[in-house]
Amino acid sequence: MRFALTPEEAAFQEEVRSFALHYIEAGLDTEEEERRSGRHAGPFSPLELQFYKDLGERGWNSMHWPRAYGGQEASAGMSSILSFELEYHRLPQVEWTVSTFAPTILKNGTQENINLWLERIRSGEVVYAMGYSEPDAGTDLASLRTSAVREGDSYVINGEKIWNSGAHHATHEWLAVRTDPSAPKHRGISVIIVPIDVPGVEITPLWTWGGSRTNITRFTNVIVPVENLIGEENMGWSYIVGALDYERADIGARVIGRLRRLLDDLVHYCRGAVRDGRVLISDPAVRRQLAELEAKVEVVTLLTHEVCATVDRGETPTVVGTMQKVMASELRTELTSAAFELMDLEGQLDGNDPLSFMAGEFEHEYRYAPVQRFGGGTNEVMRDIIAQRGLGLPRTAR
Amino acid sequence: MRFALTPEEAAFQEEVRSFALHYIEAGLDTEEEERRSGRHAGPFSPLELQFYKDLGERGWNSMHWPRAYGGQEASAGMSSILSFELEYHRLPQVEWTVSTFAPTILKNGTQENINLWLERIRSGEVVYAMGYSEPDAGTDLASLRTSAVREGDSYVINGEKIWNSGAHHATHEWLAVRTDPSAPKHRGISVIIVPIDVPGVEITPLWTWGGSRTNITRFTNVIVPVENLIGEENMGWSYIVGALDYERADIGARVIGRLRRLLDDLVHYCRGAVRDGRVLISDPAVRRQLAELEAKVEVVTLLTHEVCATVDRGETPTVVGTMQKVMASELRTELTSAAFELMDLEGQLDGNDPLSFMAGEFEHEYRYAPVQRFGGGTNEVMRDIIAQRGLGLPRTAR
Amino acid sequence: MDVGLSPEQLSLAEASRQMLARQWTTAGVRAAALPDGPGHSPELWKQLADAGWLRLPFPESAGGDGGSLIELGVVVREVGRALVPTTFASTLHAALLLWELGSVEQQERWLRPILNGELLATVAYAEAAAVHDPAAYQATVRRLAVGWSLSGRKLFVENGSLSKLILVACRVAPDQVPKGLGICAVTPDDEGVSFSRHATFGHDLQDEITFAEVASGAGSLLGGEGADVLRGWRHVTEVVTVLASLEMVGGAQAVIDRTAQYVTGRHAFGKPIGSFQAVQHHLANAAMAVKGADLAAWQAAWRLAEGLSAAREVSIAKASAGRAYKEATVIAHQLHGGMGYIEETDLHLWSRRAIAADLRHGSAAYHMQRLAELVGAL
Amino acid sequence: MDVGLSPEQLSLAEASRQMLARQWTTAGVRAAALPDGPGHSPELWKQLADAGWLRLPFPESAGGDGGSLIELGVVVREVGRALVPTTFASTLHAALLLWELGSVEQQERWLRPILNGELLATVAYAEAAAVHDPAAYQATVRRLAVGWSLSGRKLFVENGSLSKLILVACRVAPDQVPKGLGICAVTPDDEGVSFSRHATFGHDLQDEITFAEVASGAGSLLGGEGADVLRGWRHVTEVVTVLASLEMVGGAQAVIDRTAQYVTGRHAFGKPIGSFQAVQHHLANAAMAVKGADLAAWQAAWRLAEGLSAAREVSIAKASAGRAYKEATVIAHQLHGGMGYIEETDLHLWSRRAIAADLRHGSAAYHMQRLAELVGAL
Repeated sequence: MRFALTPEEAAFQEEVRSFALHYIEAGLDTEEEERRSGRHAGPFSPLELQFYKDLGERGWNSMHWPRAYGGQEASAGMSSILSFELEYHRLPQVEWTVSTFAPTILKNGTQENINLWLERIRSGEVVYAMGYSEPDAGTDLASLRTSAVREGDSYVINGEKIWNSGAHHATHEWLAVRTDPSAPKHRGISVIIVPIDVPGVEITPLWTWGGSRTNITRFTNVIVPVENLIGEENMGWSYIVGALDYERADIGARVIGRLRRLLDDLVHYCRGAVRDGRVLISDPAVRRQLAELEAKVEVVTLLTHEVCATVDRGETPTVVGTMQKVMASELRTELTSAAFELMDLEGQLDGNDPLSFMAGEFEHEYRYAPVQRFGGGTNEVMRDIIAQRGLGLPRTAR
Repeated sequence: MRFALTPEEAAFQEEVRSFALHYIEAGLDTEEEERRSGRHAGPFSPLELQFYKDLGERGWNSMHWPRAYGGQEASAGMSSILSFELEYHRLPQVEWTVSTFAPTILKNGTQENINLWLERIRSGEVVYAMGYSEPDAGTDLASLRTSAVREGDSYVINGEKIWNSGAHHATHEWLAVRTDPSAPKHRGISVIIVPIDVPGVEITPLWTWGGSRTNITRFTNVIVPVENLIGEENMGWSYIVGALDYERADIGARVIGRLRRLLDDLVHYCRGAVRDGRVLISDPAVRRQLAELEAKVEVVTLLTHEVCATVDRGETPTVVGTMQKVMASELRTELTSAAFELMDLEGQLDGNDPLSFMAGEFEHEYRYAPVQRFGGGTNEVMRDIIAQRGLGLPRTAR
Repeated sequence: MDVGLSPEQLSLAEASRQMLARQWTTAGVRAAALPDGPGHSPELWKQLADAGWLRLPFPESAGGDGGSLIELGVVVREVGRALVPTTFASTLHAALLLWELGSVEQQERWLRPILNGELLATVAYAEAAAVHDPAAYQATVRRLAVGWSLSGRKLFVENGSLSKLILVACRVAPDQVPKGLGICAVTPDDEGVSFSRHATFGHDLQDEITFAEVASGAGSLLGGEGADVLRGWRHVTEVVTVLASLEMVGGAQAVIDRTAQYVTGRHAFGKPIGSFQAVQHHLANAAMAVKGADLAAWQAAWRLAEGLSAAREVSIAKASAGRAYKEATVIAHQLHGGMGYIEETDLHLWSRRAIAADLRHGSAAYHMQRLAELVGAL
Repeated sequence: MDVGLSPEQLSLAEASRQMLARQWTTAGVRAAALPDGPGHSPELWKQLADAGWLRLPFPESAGGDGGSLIELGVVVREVGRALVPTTFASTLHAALLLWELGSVEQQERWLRPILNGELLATVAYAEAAAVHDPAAYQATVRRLAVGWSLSGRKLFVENGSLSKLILVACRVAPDQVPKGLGICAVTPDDEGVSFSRHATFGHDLQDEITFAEVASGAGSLLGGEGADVLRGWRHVTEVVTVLASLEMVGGAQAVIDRTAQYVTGRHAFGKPIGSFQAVQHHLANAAMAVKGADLAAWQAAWRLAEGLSAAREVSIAKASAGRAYKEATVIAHQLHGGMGYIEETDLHLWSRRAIAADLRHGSAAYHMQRLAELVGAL
């Protein structure tokens, strides 16, 4: 037991912090905020490109990969330090393709898959957009209907994906398709890589309340070679679910980085702001509210450490990872909602207002929070999972 | 619209308060607390008997009955004043037989039923125990299995009832039985009156965590005359559900009387108690907690007024009554739980301790609170009802 | 005791709702909303004025319709349901202040045109370091040889740059009479008045206004000789706080109604998602909160209409409404999932308003603190 | 960073749990519980002493086993799960104080027999108007020609009348040295000590004790020359607060486990009630709260074991545990319905303990206030 960083971890944290401060001085945090808030959605700036290149050169984008494939076999604990610090300092994150899809290929893919994709992912040549959700499937992801029909050495793909967020930046789709329509719904799904630029792929932007762009992507008679199948045919559901478990540590650390930063900023605000003749933090009710948030952020942080520890023991953090997801996502709404109240009328200023605190980070975060609660599995289904997998209750009656 | 008592209501409230103060001076509140806490469970004392007699002579036990049957046709608003004040002053309440079962007979019973029972109820000669719940039915009350088989001019009854609280004081059972085993579960139920003292009725005491006595009552080949059937055969479910709606106003007012009293007492405590050099109420966090409770008690009080208004408009307060039940019962746990924390170590003293505040009313109430949340329909089913009846959502998938 | 609206009031509610359903769709809400819209709809404004909504609570002698605060509340709840622009609320605030503190001349000059729908007006009070406590306002008015001179900076003035009359809460310079709080009427065209538009979460129009030695005429300060301006200010603040509560209740109910409809139609796992118990309980919780807030708001409105003290009831109403509206929108987003998160769907129009409305006239947290002081002081 | 127990610690937990499952059923809990029971079980006490549980965290030189606070915590969590009588906690509290502040002679005289299971001990601190702040204690010790004289009244002394050693936190009379807080050892047989038993919600033994000029020997005041008694007292308070948190986590987990089992077996509407989403979500919420409290408690324990500052972590741990245990029992009652409400079923044994444990060493509300002061002071 050790509720503190090891010397090695502490040294790495210091290194990441220096790295982060360097890019903050260069203004990358501002660029990133502009991008996340939706005020900017163009191609990468020179500074962004330099940042990603720098990440790659340090091996930080693939630090949890096996050494054999150019990684550092870093623990989830180490890799979560990177995610936490980048998020805390409002910098861009390691791309999902490297953090989540590549490990899935390594775990479930064929040797041919690995040869074909891995190095191109590491170099940044290949970036996948996640193609899971469909307009009519919603929470019931496994009822997806996009079809891939084998014809000779190719698959012919037809269907429509929604929430296809990276599509306008990505080179390929990491596409969940139905390859066996006659099998039970979880058993007929495969993952196939589809280049974005092949004929029949049509991307339509979709703007969210959170300010960010996502897409609807339609596939009409899209033909891809059979070698683009990941792993085995009809085994896709287990890869999808497995990837979800895998990414819990990194995503958890990111969310905690954000929550901790928001709370630190909120406390900072309350120390400085004067209302009706009184510094906010001198009000016991304000301090009490901050304390409630402090305790909750701390507890979710501890759960994130447990997720990392579970991964590093070689176990799947299904239950604790699910708990972390539920608590962190609901805390995100709670914290930002509390910020509005603490800031009173000032709380409503958005990032476009020169008087806004921290470029309107709380109001933006509040708008971003809903997707945290229903995305990646709604919190309702997550609670079903905690009860069934964690406590052994029977399947939900539906 | 009038969010205040009418002059007539105010006068009645004054009358009830004088009445209540008279019995408090005589010590009836102490006797009642002993009884509710389970420290005393014997037969009625002279003072208790006098109180019930007094209630009857004033017509207050049947004030909502039709004038034709000796009532005063009082509004739900008037009758709720009585319930509220009696509860606020910690006095016994009007018996359920008079407040709930008698109106059900008047509404659903035959003229023969009315002739047979009503005057005997009003005089106190007949007191029913409510025989609904069964050990294996639980929340699904309608799956009850106690059977009544017609044989000539009699019913032969077999089965077992639990939570048969009044059985050791009552003269009769108000018994829900299955008269048509082949019908869908809601359609084969009848209500039959069974004298407690006939052969085949066996009462076994059951003590609850709340301190009160309830009973398991077994019926073995119990024979009662057909005239003891209330209303029509197999229509019992609608009478049971209807009675539930009917009693919402009175029960609601009782619960509010108790909640208001508890909160007033808690505020009183916080004004007097000193801890670590400080009067409790001088602590802003204490005041804030009391304010949260104040707002909640107020809102539930308003809902109770709406229940009365709905009844007095001749409508069934299903949705608002259900909301009132859910909110009031959960507030009961919340308020008493807050009281423990505010009182610190003193909070744990029970009514047997001479140092306890108000004879341990908070700790006793905390123990009594669970049955409020699951009794009379669990709050989970209640929320289903609000969603389905109030918002038009489809039936719950089970 | 009678907590319900009368049949006439219920009819007024129904008629108002139907009128807004015809005249004010979410397309209108979007068109009026900032940053691209004007924050106002002259066409809708005319409809509301013609329907007499602004006149409702004022006596006929002042050009009003002689109704009560309850009738006004009935209409305001529908205003909240339909997301009518905040010009209605800000103009009403000014009108109520004029009625409470204005002289006959001031009422003739400003109140009458407001009630006829000819004048948009607003009230400026919040500053960078003072929101709720008039004693903390720094903006100051000084007596000139003729009239007054106003200097200071006000923030979050609702529809400031749209309004032709701005009532500014300020301090009367300490050496001058009347003492204490002053309410000074200025127009946007007066010299020394400059505007800077805020960018707000509610996408409503709010301005920062700087007053640089703004000269206003002799009759520009509200309140005659010996008027208790602070008391009048507080009373009107209570009234608009209750109206804000009713507006929020209307909005929250709209969110619940839309969401109930959505979950009944949307299917997952082969069933309407509205049949899942977790979904039902979410909505039941929201419905309970809104029902409670509705009753609390009517109680406060009734007490104010009857001239009774209502500090406690107003704070319970506003805190309950603020929480209920936020809770309803948060739950609605959860149940709509992605289908409430796309910009082109409408749910977030209410979600934005819920936050803005909670912050107007004191958030739930502020009012709970106020209630705490009352509980402590009893 | 490694938030988990070691394999050895996990084995210790498992072994402790199994031993208690054999030795300490709910029949034992009922038999020991007040008002009819003695509040203690000598048989169980012997088992625990033989297993070395009291010796765990103390160095071998003092008669201990040389383990750490973590191993002690592992055992205490099982103590909480099985509802072991509070004599374990109160004796441990006294032992930790003796270790922290006792002289070698005092440790030989009192600590060693405690560790061998030969002496029940307790600590008296709370008074009618003072609980958490030692500066507010009124009980006072004065120097006599030989030894000390103690006067005052203490409430809520856990197992006071069962213990053969009572360590009393009091003020040293102002004109005497050492100044400030004193910890005075008395025995129940000393002249002037009188007991009055409380009737408590937890059905545990707590006494009101009056000390009327109780004379104790020269060596009865803990802490040698120049010892920082207040600092030592506070440190031990933090340690026992964390142990109380772990005890609560164990109890809460037992409640969740029982309830999960119950709802899986109980049927309604033709299905196990554990298949209803509302039931699943209730239990999931309780499980999350308990998991969080568990981690928070271990973090605080680890920091104390490492000699690091832990005020913040201790308060987060105790507040989280207090809320989680209460939440678990409230939810459990809801899901058990009548079957958890009958006196002869066992659930309420934990429900009683949950409240008692929340109040011991500061309720969740108290610790959240403490955290608020820390957040404000940073």
